[in-house]
Amino acid sequence: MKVVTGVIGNDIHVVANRLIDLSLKARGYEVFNLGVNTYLEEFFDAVIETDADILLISSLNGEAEGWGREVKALKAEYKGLDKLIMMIGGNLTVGAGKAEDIIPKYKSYGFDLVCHQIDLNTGLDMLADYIKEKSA
Amino acid sequence: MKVVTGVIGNDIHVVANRLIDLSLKARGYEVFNLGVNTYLEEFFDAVIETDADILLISSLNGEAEGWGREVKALKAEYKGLDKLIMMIGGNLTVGAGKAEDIIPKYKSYGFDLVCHQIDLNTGLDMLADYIKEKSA
Amino acid sequence: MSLLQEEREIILGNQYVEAFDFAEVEDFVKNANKELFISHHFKHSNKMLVQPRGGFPTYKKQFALYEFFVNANVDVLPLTIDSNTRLNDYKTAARMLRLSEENDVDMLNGYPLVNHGYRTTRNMITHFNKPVSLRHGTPDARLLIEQAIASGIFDIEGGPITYLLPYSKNFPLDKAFLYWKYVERVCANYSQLNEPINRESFGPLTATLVPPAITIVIQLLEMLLSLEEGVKSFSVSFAQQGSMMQDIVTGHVLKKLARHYAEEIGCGDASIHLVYHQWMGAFPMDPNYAEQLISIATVIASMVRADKIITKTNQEAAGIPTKEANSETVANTQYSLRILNGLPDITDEQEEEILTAEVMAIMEAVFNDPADTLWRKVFNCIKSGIIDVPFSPHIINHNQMITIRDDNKNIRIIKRGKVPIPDHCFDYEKAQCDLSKDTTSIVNDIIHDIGIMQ
Amino acid sequence: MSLLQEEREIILGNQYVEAFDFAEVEDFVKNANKELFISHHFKHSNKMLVQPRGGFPTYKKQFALYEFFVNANVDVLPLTIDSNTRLNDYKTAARMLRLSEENDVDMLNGYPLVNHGYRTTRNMITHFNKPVSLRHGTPDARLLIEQAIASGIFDIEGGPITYLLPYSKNFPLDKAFLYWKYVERVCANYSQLNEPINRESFGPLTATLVPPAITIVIQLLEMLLSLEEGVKSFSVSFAQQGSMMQDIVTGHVLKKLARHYAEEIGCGDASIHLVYHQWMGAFPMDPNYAEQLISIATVIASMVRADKIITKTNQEAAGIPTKEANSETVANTQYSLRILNGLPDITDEQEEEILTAEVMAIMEAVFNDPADTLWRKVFNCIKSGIIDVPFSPHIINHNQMITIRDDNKNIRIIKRGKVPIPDHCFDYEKAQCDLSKDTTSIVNDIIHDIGIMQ
Ligand code: B12
Ligand code: B12
Repeated sequence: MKVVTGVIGNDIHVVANRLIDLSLKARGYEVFNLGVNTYLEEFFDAVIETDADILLISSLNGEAEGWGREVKALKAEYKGLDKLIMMIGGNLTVGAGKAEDIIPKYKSYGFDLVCHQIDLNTGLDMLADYIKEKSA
Repeated sequence: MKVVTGVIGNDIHVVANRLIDLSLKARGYEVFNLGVNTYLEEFFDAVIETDADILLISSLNGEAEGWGREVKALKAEYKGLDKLIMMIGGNLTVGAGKAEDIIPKYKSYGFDLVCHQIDLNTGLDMLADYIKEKSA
Repeated sequence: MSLLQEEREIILGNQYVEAFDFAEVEDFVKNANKELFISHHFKHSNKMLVQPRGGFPTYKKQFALYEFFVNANVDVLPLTIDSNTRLNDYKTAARMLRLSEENDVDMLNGYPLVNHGYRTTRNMITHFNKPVSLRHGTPDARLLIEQAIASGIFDIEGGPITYLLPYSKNFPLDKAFLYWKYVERVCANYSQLNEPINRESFGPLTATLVPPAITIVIQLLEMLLSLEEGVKSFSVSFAQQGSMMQDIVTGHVLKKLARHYAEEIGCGDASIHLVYHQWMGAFPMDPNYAEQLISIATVIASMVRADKIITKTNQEAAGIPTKEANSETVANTQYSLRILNGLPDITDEQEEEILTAEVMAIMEAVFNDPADTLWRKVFNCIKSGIIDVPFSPHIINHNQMITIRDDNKNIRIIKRGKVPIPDHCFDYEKAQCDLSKDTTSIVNDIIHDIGIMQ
Repeated sequence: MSLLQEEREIILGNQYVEAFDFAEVEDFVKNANKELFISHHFKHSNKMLVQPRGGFPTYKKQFALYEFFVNANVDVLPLTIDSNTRLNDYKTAARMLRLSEENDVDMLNGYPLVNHGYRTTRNMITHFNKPVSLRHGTPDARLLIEQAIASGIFDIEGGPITYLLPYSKNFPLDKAFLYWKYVERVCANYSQLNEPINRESFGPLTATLVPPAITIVIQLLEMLLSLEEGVKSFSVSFAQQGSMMQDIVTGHVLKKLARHYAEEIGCGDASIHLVYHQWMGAFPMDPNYAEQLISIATVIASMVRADKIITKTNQEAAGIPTKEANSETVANTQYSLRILNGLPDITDEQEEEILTAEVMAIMEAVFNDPADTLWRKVFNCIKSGIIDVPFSPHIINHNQMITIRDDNKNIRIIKRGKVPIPDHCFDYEKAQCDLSKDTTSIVNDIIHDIGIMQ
């Protein structure tokens, strides 16, 4: 399956991004990594261009919330993204925050899988389960 | 002036006692040091025997309170102790405690100077001031 | 009028800057209290200087932060600049500063020095009369540095490489070199008036599996670029790497080669200092553990004989630390330094030899680049991958070098990419690691190694 | 029946003791799970074992403490005994235990093992299935040790010197030697049934300016007194002294000479371990500082290559620590040990030579005492001041040796009293210090040196 990934906004924390790239490849995905400092349009453009099945966004510096609000509106402008699996993970709030508050919020933005401060491998296992479930 | 000193009760913390011995001597006192593990009677006996002006008691392990209550009664059994300056210092309670609670309590036991967790030199300065005041 | 002076007048003519009185500033620097100069403290103090991190938008909050730090017995105060100022967006900074002042909420993640202006800022700095270190991350710091020095800030962190490769995806590297050349010159000129202005390089880079050879090369190059413009006091730096012995060896080689190359270019009269950063990589979430990590970093800094230590807090993994947490770290670090006694003076000869050979080989490759000036040589070498910083997000960086940790947690190079690591060194590095594993295991090792302090 | 067995039956016939089933206990030890033996862990674990301190009166509270410790990933559990039991006053202990159980207040400062009895205590110990270390301070520990081993406690701290000179004013020293001889024999006998019972000496002594030579001599002598009775696993120990280098040197010399003297008396088959105590002297009041101190102690323990570390808490200066504070320290120490990587293996040859010569000279003086048995020789030497422990409150101790700290905070002997420190060593020790000062300044230095970690 094809995955577009990257780090959203003015965030230059690249370490998790590199690990995600490696781990996705190790799990057999075809990966299009846009790297750090990537804006929402760039993500959707890449999904269209590559015909990706999954969009996996990282945010480490807590700024994702500001971008999250715009996801639905922007996605609606593109066509054929109905079956796109949308996933986000990393540090999804500034300062400390609770997963039970954060997850519903991001789900309402249109994300299928929300991984606040969840370890990468756990997150990718969740993704695999989700794909299996959906195709079953 | 003559000082009787020592550590009260089953307390074997000797370090402060050694320092008190040295410091009193350095300040010109004649010192009778009974050491650690000394009971109340032994203190008063020594004061009588040596005709001491000052009784300086240490307690480090917090047990002094139990002994303190008996001071007045016991002192009354001896004669000629009216002019004795009574001082106590160290760690005057088990666990944490506030000086504002501890000082009045020990004063009511009959101590003239009460030094809870007060540094030795400060305490001995207080003693010198007290002596000066009294003789003025 | 010199070209530099012409450029300065243009830069300082910026609409967001209060009128800049060159003569008054010169006069101020000339007569400034020696206490404000970290170079003066380096000369006369025989203890490691302790410097925290921290910056707030409003004057009031920054002042309060400094009061906390002074109570905690700080040696060097930090002034961390907000990210709008770092991107030269003084307009946004002005707006956010106003909002912060009016609503008592922090709308900026640092102190917008240009908007506050040097007259105001100088009041605060001379009030505390402690050396202040400017921490930013600005590729074009020309205006910022002018204001900083005019304010009494005589310790300037950064450099064209260390403030770019870890912090930026696509700011043009060649421009960064030119903008920093201006900074060096301004610092050099002011250095003639009183004690020298100190420049400091940012050794931690990405704080993630950067091998010491790369760290040292970049430290040396930024130092040379600075000294050749006339700077007389320079701090090279690096961050805790995860192995005490590797830190000690790194410290030795860095000091030794800094001296060596400074003399090589005829700048042996400059004084060179060593700065150590408490762990800069991924922190444990548990604040108790973070506390141990910081405390151990202080022990290692002492073993390394650093001249200054830059602290972290036990809140690092959670978010931006409070002033309380920040000043607690200062007091704790000072206490630790007081009780660290009888530290042995040691090294590992073989490790020193290997590391020295690696650094000198890369330096030689840089010097052999055909370009006419040092900054162009360095530019070319970064572009061609002769200098390659693991986990740099910058598009110009090659990202071909791969490092992992050996059994003693030393960072080892297992793929050198285009970096001219000599064969015998490369063989030594690889021999320390178990490379018989499959790729997946090695990737898992790398992930593990990034998180070793967690 | 052997004389020892006769004595055992008398001791165990004590009215406060539940009926002691010798055969059952032997059987229990023979079949006990190897996990309960610290000697087994020393053999098979390649990490430093972490052991906290702690004891509560009731079974329930002790159980809860152990649960906390196990959650914090403890390696060795402590069982600290109350002071009535230490003075063989089982009657008072029984009364206080009843009061503690009825009113949910702690009326004892430790666990009254004899009153609880071995059947009850064994339930707890086998439940957790971790090695337990018995910590007391009892001159006559015969009954206590029988109960401890019957409970599954196979690590026994103490000794006739180390549990007497720091803890007592006038308990007769000769009796202590005889009582401990009994303990050694019982331990030796049980050691033949399964893994060996481990004995541990209490190296910290008064924790106040004790010079390493005195600490080491006493460690060696208690070890020899134990090995000569047939004990096969012994831990020598010492506490953080205030100078990293002095600790490292002390560790080296202690290990080296322990091996040497064990072989000398034909007990080279015994296994000998090194235990390091986090700072045991006067603590800083500030819990943050205490935290740094403890954390630095862990670094030093690692440099010393200790086999076990015994922890303190950041509440030490304030009072008896809570179970929360105690288990936090365990977790923190385990974390620190995990992140301490690439530690150099070092020593200071000259210091090692001097210290070795001092220890061997004192040991020689002990062996040259005309008495017929080792314990009598040791007794005579303490009495005559050949062994002299600074700040011991015991009347038999000479208190003529005076020590201060040099510039690197090493403890140095400036008055040797009757201790046969060789002249060249004594000259060396004095040469490290500034002795030109007047008495008052030296006294002030001593006061300062006692409080150096504050
Ligand atoms: C290393 C680091 C840096 C390096 C970055 C180098 C680089 N280019 O990557 C340097 C020193 C340059 C840096 C700079 C800055 N940093 Co920084 N940095 C860190 C630090 C210490 C570690 C980050 C890291 O690499 N972790 C290791 C990786 C592997 O872990 P991770 O990123 O958390 O990712 C894991 C999970 O989140 C997960 N994950 C991530 N994405 C996804 C996605 C999915 C779908 C899933 C399932 C999982 C997942 O997988 C990873 C592995 O488990 C953190 C603090 C910390 N965590 O200890 C601060 C931190 C992230 N930085 C911070 C800040 C503020 C900055 C600066 C703005 C500050 C400054 N004053 O310099 C700058 C500029 C940053 C910018 N413009 O974005 C803050 C963010 C504050 C917040 N969120 O509230 C932190 C938390 C530090 C702090 N306490 O202030 N930083
Ligand atoms: C060293 C030490 C020991 C050594 C003592 C060696 C010896 N024989 O002296 C050893 C290891 C043997 C030991 C044993 C014990 N100890 Co102890 N020990 C300490 C420790 C770490 C330092 C004490 C010390 O020497 N300080 C240095 C001297 C110079 O300072 P100082 O004693 O506080 O005295 C200063 C002032 O108080 C003042 N001062 C003292 N007297 C006076 C009098 C006057 C008039 C004035 C003005 C001033 C003054 O002057 C001094 C200089 O400024 C303290 C904790 C701490 N403070 O860090 C625990 C501590 C005192 N010990 C404690 C305990 C419980 C014990 C034991 C019962 C526990 C055990 N499990 O082993 C045993 C037995 C003690 C007994 N029977 O009394 C507790 C007391 C609890 C309480 N008060 O609530 C403490 C606080 C530790 C703790 N947190 O549990 N201990």
